[in-house]
Amino acid sequence: MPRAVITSLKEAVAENVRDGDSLSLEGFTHLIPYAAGHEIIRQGRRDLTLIRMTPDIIFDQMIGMGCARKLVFSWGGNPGVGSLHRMRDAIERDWPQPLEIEEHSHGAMANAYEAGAAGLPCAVFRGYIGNDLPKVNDRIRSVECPFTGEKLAAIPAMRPDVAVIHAQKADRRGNVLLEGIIGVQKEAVLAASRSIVTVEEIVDDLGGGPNAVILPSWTISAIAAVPNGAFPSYAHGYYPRDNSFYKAWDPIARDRETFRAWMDSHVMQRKTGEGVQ
Amino acid sequence: MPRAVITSLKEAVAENVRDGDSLSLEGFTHLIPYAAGHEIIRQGRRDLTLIRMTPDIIFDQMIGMGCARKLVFSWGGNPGVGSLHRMRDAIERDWPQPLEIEEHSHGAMANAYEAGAAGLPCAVFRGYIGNDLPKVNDRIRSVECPFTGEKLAAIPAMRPDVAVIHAQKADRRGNVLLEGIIGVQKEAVLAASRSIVTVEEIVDDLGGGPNAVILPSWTISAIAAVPNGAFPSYAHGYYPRDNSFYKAWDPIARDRETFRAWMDSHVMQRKTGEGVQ
Amino acid sequence: MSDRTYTADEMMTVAASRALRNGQVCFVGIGQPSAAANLARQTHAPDVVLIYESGTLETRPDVLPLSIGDGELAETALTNVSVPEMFRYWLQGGRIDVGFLGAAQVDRYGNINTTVIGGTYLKPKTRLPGAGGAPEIATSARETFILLRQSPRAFVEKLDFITSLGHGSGGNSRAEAGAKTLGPTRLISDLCQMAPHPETKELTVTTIHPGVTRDQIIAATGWAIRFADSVTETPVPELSELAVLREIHARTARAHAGQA
Amino acid sequence: MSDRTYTADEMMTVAASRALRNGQVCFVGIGQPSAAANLARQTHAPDVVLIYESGTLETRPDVLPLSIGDGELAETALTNVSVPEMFRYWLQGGRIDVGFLGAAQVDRYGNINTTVIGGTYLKPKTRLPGAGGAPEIATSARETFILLRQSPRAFVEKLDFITSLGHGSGGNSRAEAGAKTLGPTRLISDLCQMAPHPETKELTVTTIHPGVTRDQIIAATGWAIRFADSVTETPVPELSELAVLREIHARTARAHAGQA
Repeated sequence: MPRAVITSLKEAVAENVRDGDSLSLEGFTHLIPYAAGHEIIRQGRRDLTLIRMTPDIIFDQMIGMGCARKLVFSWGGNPGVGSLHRMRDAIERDWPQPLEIEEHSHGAMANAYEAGAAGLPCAVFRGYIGNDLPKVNDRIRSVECPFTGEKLAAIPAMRPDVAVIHAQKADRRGNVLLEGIIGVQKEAVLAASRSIVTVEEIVDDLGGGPNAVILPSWTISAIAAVPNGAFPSYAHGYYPRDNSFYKAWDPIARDRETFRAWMDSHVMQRKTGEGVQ
Repeated sequence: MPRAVITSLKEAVAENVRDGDSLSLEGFTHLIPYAAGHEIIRQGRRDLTLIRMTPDIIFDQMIGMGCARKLVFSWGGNPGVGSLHRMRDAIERDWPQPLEIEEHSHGAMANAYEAGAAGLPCAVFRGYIGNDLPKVNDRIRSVECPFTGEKLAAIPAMRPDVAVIHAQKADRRGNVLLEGIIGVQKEAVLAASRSIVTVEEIVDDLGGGPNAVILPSWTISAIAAVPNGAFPSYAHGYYPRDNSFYKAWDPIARDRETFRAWMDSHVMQRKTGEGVQ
Repeated sequence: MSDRTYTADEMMTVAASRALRNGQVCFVGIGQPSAAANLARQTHAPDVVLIYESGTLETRPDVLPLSIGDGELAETALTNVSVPEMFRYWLQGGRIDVGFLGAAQVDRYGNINTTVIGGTYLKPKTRLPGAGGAPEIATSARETFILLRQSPRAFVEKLDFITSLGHGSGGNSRAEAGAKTLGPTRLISDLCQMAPHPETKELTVTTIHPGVTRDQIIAATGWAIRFADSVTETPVPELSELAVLREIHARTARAHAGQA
Repeated sequence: MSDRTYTADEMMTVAASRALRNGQVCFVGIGQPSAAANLARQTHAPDVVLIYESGTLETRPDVLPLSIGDGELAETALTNVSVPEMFRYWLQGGRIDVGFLGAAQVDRYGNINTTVIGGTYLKPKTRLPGAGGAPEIATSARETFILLRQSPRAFVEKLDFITSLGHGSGGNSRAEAGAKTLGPTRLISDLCQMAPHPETKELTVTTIHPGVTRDQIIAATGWAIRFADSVTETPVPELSELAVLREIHARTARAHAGQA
């Protein structure tokens, strides 16, 4: 299997993300790939199916900038603050374009990524009992346990075209270390056809101990060093979450014009890898 | 959920292992719970269903000493050396008593433990394709993926009455750290109704980093400090595998009398927790 | 022994905190559940085990998390596992005693809506954040506690969408749907506490917070709320509880004000 | 360039080693597969990735393991994962290019028996160790190489038990059984190398080790063995390969002699 190419974020996105792709950007509060998301916006990708358990500001920005045709998710909000106004505007009022949604629970999406990483066609789990989600999502079905007869939920394995994640470190051979809250990032990369990993730094030795969470180089397409690449989320061991930015986002995103102006000056006019603040 | 009791190995076995139990002793070459197995032999437990992916010397000893009614396994041998003579004598010649077998592949047992830990009734995976194992094991069945129609293997989740493992360290609250080759031990404990963990030492602070493999105290029934409790297998960070013992076992186990004499002097006459050599 | 100058939210948090028993394993959400669980841990239940769906196992934050995956949670955790492992081994595996659930809407059987309000599913009047971990917390945790401020908009006759199963349509309907766990055993609002009726499973007022009247509760409930045969007054917050809770909130406010 | 004083086992190991290409991800077993894979890594394929079913990911042992989970494997690995993860994400997940398989018996289609010989399944004449990882390696690795010393007892007309699928009953039968991978693309013995015929999938001799005759191969095979249209001589081991292989074995013997 080929090893990861260590390159620039610009190149990594240009090489691996295409219009119409299904694209998973993961990071469970921690290690959210903001810089990579901004580069995708700058490169003007369109008609993407955006996949993320917890769409937050980065997806609000991508949706508001017109990158997305469809959203696959299980909880969409600005954590601890409120709604995602750009996401709601797209769903409720088709701005800047209609947004199709495929909605799951966290348990379902976590299992679907696990099944994708495990090479299975579907995930089987105990879920979706007695609620309305199966009525609005025809990808929620069931199988029967051949021993007990119990009806278990089944959903298709998650298999994005591209997974994009941020991690703490890569070594010079392209192996990647994740530490702290690791979310579903390892599964997302293993489930995807291609993958981009941005890292805080590239080091000689990953450290991490005998059971560290490591993605071997030959599971990754491209790696780019992007210090602060998860800002305003955080990187365990590097910098804290900028909670004040999450709060500040709410008024910015409420209004279409304010949003576009902010994106223009903070994302579109910036160079790849430059932070938002 | 109640926390683990920190006690002696003798008490831990007396409290948690009963005649007729299904009993999983796991450890994939590394951290094999020899001392606990010996204590179960000394306490004369009978009619056990012994479960282990890789039955090796410890199961040869338990089977030869008449503890077992049934064996669930996926690879039975003395790794790198040859056959398990006591296991073969029981299967081929009913000595010291008949031994029922339930035979799987490693992939199947690993998935069955995973499903047990995950609270599912069965494991679903891509396995047992085109071989004879389903013909001799009626617990191997199938389900159909409701999206692709692919036929996937299904076996019942592993749910032993008791899981017995050895680990490097426990802290004084009863949390347990495993490092190095971790096998299916975490899954075995989580899948079992009761569990015994022997450890090299009890410490103030487990260390291990933010993503260490830890079993919280409230997932374990009893913990006993048994230094060298995995000998002649090994404990990463403590002592190496005694390969010479594995080789020496072959002639000891070939003959029923030699075996019984060895067990008498090296196990039955020893006190709990004393090493075999 | 008590201080009358507490808020309705403080009463609600203290009541929720007291509902946790020492040693229980608790699946916690952001906001009031976090405040209640950490108050319990810092008062009567030092060995309560807090688990957040981000994968933080047995965490002991000094500061309440703003998000479900704050660094504070990871740093003070016994260990951090992947989100698939969290949902498979720890929640679905039956390791959780109590799951806290919030809601936008709840009905008389403790079913919950956090998905859409008004309009249709595809074109809702209000798009809510969605399910998150709730549907599987609702059916895999041994029991759940619902925390929700009481109003006719939140306590409704009929949900616009069932995101998470409570007691279904009452009676045995929850078990018949396939749920093997107890479901909502308690609802704690800013006015009162409710518990499901043993047979009908309808949420029924069991304790009323000090100073609150039955009429207030009736006016704040969108269905014809019933009161248990024997309704007691919720014990008022102790000064010591309020002191700990306020210190938690003060530490949290300081920490979240800036970068940290 | 070559040294005639090599053993048949050395020839076999060297041939297997050469079959691995640099950068391939290889699922390795104990014994000759370990020797071959580590010889490859220390000669022409420095970036070959070795994975053992014990969970050691990308390991670089100096000493051959006696067991599948030796400490040496864990200490030199990129990381160590659980056995369920190994079988789910790494093998079933399609991350393995080449799986090595040994056997007690093989048939003309590369199906393998490591379960029982003679008698019945329940009362066999000889109870073998069983399946281990082989059934799923055989169907999940992109392709497999079978390593087995040739004798009529091992290369049989009919297996006593099919533990791991090769090419089934030939032709398309492997794919029809549900396997999505190539199966055995190569068998390496101490006498020769075989490959499946493109259509019938019957194992057919493609190269003969130096000094071995066709009659020897025929005598050592329990079925009517066929030879490819163009059979070549297996290139002899290079002195440099033999030196590295012998040094590996010498280090291993020293390490395994005592406690270490």
